[in-house]
Amino acid sequence: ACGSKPTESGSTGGSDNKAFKACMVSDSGGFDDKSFNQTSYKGLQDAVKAKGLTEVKAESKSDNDYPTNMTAMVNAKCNVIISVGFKLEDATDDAATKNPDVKFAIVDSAPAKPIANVKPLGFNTAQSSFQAGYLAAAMSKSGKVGTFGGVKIPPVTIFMDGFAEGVKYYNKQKSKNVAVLGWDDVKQEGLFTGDFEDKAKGQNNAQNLITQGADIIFPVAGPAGLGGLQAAKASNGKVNAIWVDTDGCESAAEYCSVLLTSVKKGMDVAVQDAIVSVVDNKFDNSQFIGTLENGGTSLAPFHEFDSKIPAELKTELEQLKTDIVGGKITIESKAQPKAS
Amino acid sequence: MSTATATPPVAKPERSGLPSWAIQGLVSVSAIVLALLVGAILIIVGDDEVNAAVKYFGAAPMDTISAAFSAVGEAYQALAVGAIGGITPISESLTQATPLICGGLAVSLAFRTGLFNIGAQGQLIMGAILAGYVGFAWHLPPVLHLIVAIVAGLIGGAIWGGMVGLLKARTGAHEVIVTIMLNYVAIYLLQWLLTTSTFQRPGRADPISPIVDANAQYPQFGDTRLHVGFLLALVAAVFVWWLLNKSTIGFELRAVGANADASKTAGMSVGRAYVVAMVVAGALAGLAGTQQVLGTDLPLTDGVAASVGFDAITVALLGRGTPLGTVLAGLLFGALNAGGLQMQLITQTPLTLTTVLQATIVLFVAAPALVRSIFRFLPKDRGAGAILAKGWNG
Amino acid sequence: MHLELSGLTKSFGSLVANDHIDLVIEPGEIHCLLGENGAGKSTLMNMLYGLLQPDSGEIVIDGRKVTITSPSDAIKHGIGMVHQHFMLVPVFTVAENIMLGRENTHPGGVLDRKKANALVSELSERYGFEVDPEALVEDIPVGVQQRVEIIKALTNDASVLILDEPTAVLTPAEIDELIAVMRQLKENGTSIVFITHKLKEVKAIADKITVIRRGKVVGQAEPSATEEQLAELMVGRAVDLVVDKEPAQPQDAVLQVTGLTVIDERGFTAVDNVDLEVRAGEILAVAGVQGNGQTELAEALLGLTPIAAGSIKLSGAELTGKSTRHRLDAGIGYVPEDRGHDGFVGSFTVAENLVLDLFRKAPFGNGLALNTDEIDKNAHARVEEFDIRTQGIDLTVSSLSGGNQQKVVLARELSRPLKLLVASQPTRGVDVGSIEFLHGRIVRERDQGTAVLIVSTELDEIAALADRVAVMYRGKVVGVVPADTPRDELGLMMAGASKTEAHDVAIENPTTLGTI
Amino acid sequence: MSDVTVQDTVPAAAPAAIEAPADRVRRLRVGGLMLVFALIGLGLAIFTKGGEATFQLVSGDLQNNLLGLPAQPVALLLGALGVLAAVAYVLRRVPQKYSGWLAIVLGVCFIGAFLCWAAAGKTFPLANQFQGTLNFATPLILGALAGVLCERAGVINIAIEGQFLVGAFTAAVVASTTGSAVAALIAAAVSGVLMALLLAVFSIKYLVNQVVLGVVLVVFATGITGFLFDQFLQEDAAKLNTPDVLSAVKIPGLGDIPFIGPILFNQTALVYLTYIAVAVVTFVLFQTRWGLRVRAVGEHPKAADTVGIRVKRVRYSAVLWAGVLAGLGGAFFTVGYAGSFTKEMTAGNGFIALAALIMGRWHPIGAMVAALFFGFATQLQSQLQIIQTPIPGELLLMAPYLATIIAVAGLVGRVRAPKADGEPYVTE
Ligand SMILES: Nc1ncnc2c1ncn2[C@@H]1O[C@H](COP(=O)(O)OP(=O)(O)OP(=O)(O)O)[C@@H](O)[C@H]1O
Ligand SMILES: Nc1ncnc2c1ncn2[C@@H]1O[C@H](COP(=O)(O)OP(=O)(O)OP(=O)(O)O)[C@@H](O)[C@H]1O
Ligand SMILES: [Mg+2]
Ligand SMILES: [Mg+2]
Repeated sequence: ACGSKPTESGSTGGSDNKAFKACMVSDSGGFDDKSFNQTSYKGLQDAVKAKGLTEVKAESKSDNDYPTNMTAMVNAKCNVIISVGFKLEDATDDAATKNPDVKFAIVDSAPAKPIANVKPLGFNTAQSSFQAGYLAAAMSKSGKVGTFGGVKIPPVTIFMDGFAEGVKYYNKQKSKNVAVLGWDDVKQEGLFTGDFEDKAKGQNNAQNLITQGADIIFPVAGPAGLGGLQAAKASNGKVNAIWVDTDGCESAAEYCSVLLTSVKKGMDVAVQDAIVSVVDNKFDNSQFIGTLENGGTSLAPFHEFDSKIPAELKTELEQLKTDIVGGKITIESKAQPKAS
Repeated sequence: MSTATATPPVAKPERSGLPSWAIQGLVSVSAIVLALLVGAILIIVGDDEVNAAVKYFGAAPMDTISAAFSAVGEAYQALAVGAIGGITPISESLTQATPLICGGLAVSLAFRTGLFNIGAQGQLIMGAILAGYVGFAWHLPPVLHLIVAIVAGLIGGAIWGGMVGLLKARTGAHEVIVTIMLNYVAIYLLQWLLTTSTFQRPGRADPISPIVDANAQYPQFGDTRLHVGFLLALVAAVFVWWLLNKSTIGFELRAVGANADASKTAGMSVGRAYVVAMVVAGALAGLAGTQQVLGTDLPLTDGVAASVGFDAITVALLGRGTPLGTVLAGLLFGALNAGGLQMQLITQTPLTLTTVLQATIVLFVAAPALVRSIFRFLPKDRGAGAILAKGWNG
Repeated sequence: MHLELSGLTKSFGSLVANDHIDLVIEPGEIHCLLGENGAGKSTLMNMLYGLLQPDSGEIVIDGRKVTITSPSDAIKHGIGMVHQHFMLVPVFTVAENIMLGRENTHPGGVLDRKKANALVSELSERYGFEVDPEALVEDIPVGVQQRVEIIKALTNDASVLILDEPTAVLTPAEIDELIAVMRQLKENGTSIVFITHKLKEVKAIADKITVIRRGKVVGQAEPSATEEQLAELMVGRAVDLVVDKEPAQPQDAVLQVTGLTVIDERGFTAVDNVDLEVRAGEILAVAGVQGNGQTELAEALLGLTPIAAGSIKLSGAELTGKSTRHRLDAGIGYVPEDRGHDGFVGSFTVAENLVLDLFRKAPFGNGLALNTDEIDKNAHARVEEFDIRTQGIDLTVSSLSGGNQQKVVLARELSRPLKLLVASQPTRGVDVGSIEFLHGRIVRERDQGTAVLIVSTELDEIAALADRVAVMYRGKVVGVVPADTPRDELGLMMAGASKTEAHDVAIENPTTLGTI
Repeated sequence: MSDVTVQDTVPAAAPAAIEAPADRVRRLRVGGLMLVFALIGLGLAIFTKGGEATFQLVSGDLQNNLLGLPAQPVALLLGALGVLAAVAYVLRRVPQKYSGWLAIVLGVCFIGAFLCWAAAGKTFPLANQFQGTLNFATPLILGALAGVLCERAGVINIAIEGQFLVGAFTAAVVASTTGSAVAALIAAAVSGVLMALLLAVFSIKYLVNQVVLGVVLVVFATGITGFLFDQFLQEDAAKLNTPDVLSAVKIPGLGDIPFIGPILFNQTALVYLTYIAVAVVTFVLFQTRWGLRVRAVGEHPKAADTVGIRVKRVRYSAVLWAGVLAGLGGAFFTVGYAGSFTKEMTAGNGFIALAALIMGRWHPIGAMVAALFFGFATQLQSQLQIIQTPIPGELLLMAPYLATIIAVAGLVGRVRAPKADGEPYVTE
């Protein structure tokens, strides 16, 4: 089983900017969290490929590591540093203030006061979750849909809020009475696993929602949420699910058959754009908020459900998008990123 | 009837050679070498270039071998540089070691009293909660603020640890169960607090607290991240040494740890010893919590404890339950953590490798007989061996 | 079976516990091993049984050299052993303990409990032992546990049976039974190695006596030798077997116990409405078969076991509800029955153990810090005074021999001013030389005006020390009698007979040891 | 010898009429706790809303198999019964032998009253409550049984979490590559045994402190599965990490028993294995030669040695068999239930299993009950989060852990490990 030695081949694709270092620091979830670290990292990789850059990444094991990793990145002469998650806010602001020449971007957070070389990347996923809620309500046969979260924090509850509001909107439009189990957006109370790791617990939570009648599950719990997809898969077609952050048919392909769609949080695109803007000398520190309008958040394709979703519903979803973008529909969720 | 003269017991000549501490040192170094070898295998297995070269191993075997060597060499060089290659790396190592030392002392002290403190994690979290709260919510003059915040942290940890001791003393509830459960309770409590406006940063809905006041932060050395908390950790180690070996309370704790029945017969209160030990252990873990929140993290988040409370168990055991050993083990782990970050940065070696390295080191250090059977030149040490070798029954 | 040990040597660290020991056991003989505590008797036997490996020397059975590396080898060679420390699993039943290692099973390894029970019943019948096969070992008195040990050894049909101090916990009547069993075995050709510190027993049963001192065989003796001669050979100097003791001069009552009742963990009444009084300057001995409430009585006096009813007064002050520490501070000295368990901390040094209940107060501590210099000074003084054989005060107590461990405990308790000394089995397992010394110290304590309460199952000890004897049976004091009551009479009272009943029966049925 | 001397041993004395002080303390402590719970139950009953509390008796369609109860009257009845039980316990109104039942009666009444309160005007899926309990408990039971086997033989096993992780990982990879569930389960068992071998060799041969060892093996397992996941599974998930999950098999007959049938007997092979494991471990441990020897080396290894038992060999065999169970327990997390492997997916369940084994007093049945208790509490909090009660969600998340502490401190009390647990056996 010994082949011959491959010959050196030149780098492929894109222009060559090897000297340009694009860097990223994860939060303590790590780059394999099937969630925002992973998606953001994909953005870094995309940018590196597109522009022929050099990639440097540092995973953080604990909150303790953020300043260290940020400093290491600065020392590594990074041209742009992306930090992922609100927990890196302080370390990012600090490093940015000390190194005005380096450009920074931070995912899911924003400095209290704008800093010239820090670009905040926010995502109003409530908007696409709203669509997802509407879709779920329309597709539910039992009249009940369910959601659960990992830990009750805004990056999680924003999805649940949008979802619940979408269902309510559907009820109002269609005079239906589809119920949301697992999240009360008014009381801000609902179902959580308590962590992002315990997949079996996520699955049990989903199963409990299913027992209560839910036939569409919307898990917002990272790897633990995969348990929700497993529960749907185990129902043999009775229950379907909607994934979050990424297109589940790509990131968790084994569950594609039960996924109506996914609520995409376009961190990859936003990160890539932020990096490219630095490469192209077009960086600015204005806050980016991913919306339906700019494609920073969206519903993923329906994949296997494409044929099962009525054309009429698809049109309604498009209309929803137009209405949200146009301001005809306002979303209440307090977890939405505020423009700074 | 015959008689014979009584002879005193014959003393066998002592095995000549190195003193016990030198032998232990040698064994520990050998153990680290072995662990690095294991790590090297993992690095090779996981290295892309090596894997690419293996595919044509028959055609150019040297490629595989040189790729393997360079992969391992680069990784370990990065590890060493990140751990001890200059002032900044050393300060980083010491910073990482700081909470590990205090957490390790918390575990050691309980061990010596016959208690398995698996709850340093929860105690640390409670310490961090109180210290953090005092740090960002109160506004006191310099020095005083720091002291008050530290004391709050000590109290937080002491309460959480003391509860374990009290339950054990009053009801006999097994500390292993109670500490495991209290760890969960502490983290959920912290998660919940961070959703309340009292703890959240104004204007933010994220579960992150304001940064603690500058007055309440541990002063740093120069522009490194190393802070005064490290000195406190050393002071704590000296204190624990004094407490265990030179104080009447420590005498009682050790006695209860070694033989609870005899201690009771000698008039000591087993229950009180458990409570005292767990209060002090909790306070030590709480001190680690203050070091996290007032020294390195500054805002309080749900990740404040990281895995320090669990690593502390390994540190304590590697240090054989003695304060000096715990300090040394804490420094080693701190260096590995700091070096590990550097290693992933430069050679993209996953942090999980550091975890494997740490586990393997402890495994080998804890089994001197195994190390000796591999490195046959190592002399035997009579004193070494089953320290802390005790069961659940204390 | 002809057994020959030659040149057996075993060291622990720098201590040579057995130094070129030669020993020959002829078939069908009862061979007694005598020696001080720590002389190396158990070590020798443990090598023979495969529990310890000799450093050098050999074991020859019927002319063939054998190596015994584990007890299963020993069992294969027909060697059985009753160990000095019980080798019983406390949470197992008697039958389970007896079948362990040679289980009868149904197919599939399922235990045949019926067979095991039958075997136990059969053996207990054959040797006249009474044991319930279904009883948990931890629930039965030590005397019965000892029988279980003996039955265990007998089931193997051993041709050499080693008995390492089996009589330490037996009553005179039980010892009689054991002696009968030994004779029966001997007649069937079994050789027996018998270790004991009780010279009366040696004289009653031995065919041959070998004496070991400090790891070496120092001589042989004939059973006809006097106790004094045996003692001298063992210890290497003349031993006074009778304690010199002036008649007691009792003064005011120091300890007053009224209506004391203790319920044990299993809900049984261990001490049943007991009244006792001990005066300053007298020794009251509590006699009784182990397990009749003496342990609980002593523990109740020290506050180690809560009491259900009654009152305990020390010099008129009520102790009920007070902590153990308070009682120790009030002037009670305590030597617990099970020293390894309650008497010392094995992993602590000799010096530390000598201040185990004194370390808080001056000169050893100032409430906060320990004064290690004083602790060491104290240790040197006590080691000297009590002739504690140790290689240093920094050695752990667990490395001392049993007798020396006992001396550590007594040295500690006698090293402070006492009002009342409570000593349980103060010389259990201790050699005659040490007994002489320890008894002398206890009497001296009495003469200084301390009230002394001795709990002992040893009639010799009671005879040597007591000014008055209280006999306990099933938690009750069945009578308080003068010290010169004949031992057979005491033995009967220990079995529950009243004073008068015992007197009559004892005259008709003398026991072997009672008449020596 | 005369008839007087024959009876020179002490027959067990009669049980005392007076209560032992220790018993009294315990009675007051447990009784006090029971009273508190009884009063809480009664209080909840008083505040129960009118209307019906509906309980669903068979999982499936929420419209069917419903049992509607008038919430407040039933709650009041149960609450009152609970108070009665607690009072009877405190006042010693039933013989000591049966007093344990009072605690059980109270427990059932309390939970009943609580559920009436929580479910008033809503539907509580009762069958699903037990179904979920079993789901949560299955790996815990297997892990705790593994612990029982090890610790009965005198080897402390803190490494259950690590064995779980490795078992879960291996099962996922093997199931994905071979497509065979049987192969996956066998592989999980084998990987559990390999972890157990590390535990055995280092503790029995190299005399490493067993608590250290357990903790280290957990770290090791976390590191190695994490590393392999990072390096391989992550990159080739489709091939290496898409295991099929075992499907439920209904046992004919048993599966048709009303209520419990579908819960207990329509399960995956792994769950049936768990039932079998509980029975087998209990039987083997207490009725066979091997079990007797295992317990002997865990209680008093020297005694076992003196009757010719090879202590170390017995310990090795117990620890390795335990590895089989722990590995299977790990398999539950992937092929047994949740499918693909994710990093650290066992999320501390191994430590809960450890707690269950201690809480169950090192007895297979006790460990199972403790695991079920924990599973019940976890499932209950999840269901309550869904049906929405006035109890804050954060408190519910803590509830299973708090409940365990209360149970351990209040009811279980002091437990006694096998005497030689954790002590290496050394001969000279
Ligand atoms: N011999 C022992 N071995 C292990 N643990 C013990 C031992 N003795 C006591 N304990 C533990 O210590 C606890 C308290 O023991 P202690 O006897 O001091 O209780 P107490 O007298 O009620 O307490 P206090 O003296 O503080 O009032 C017991 O519940 C038990 O868990
Ligand atoms: N395992 C051991 N490690 C170290 N020293 C030991 C060990 N076993 C015995 N010794 C020492 O060896 C010597 C002989 O002990 P051994 O138990 O054989 O005495 P013995 O004659 O049986 O005494 P006793 O009459 O008190 O039972 C003692 O000094 C004892 O302290
Ligand atoms: Mg007490
Ligand atoms: Mg002996």
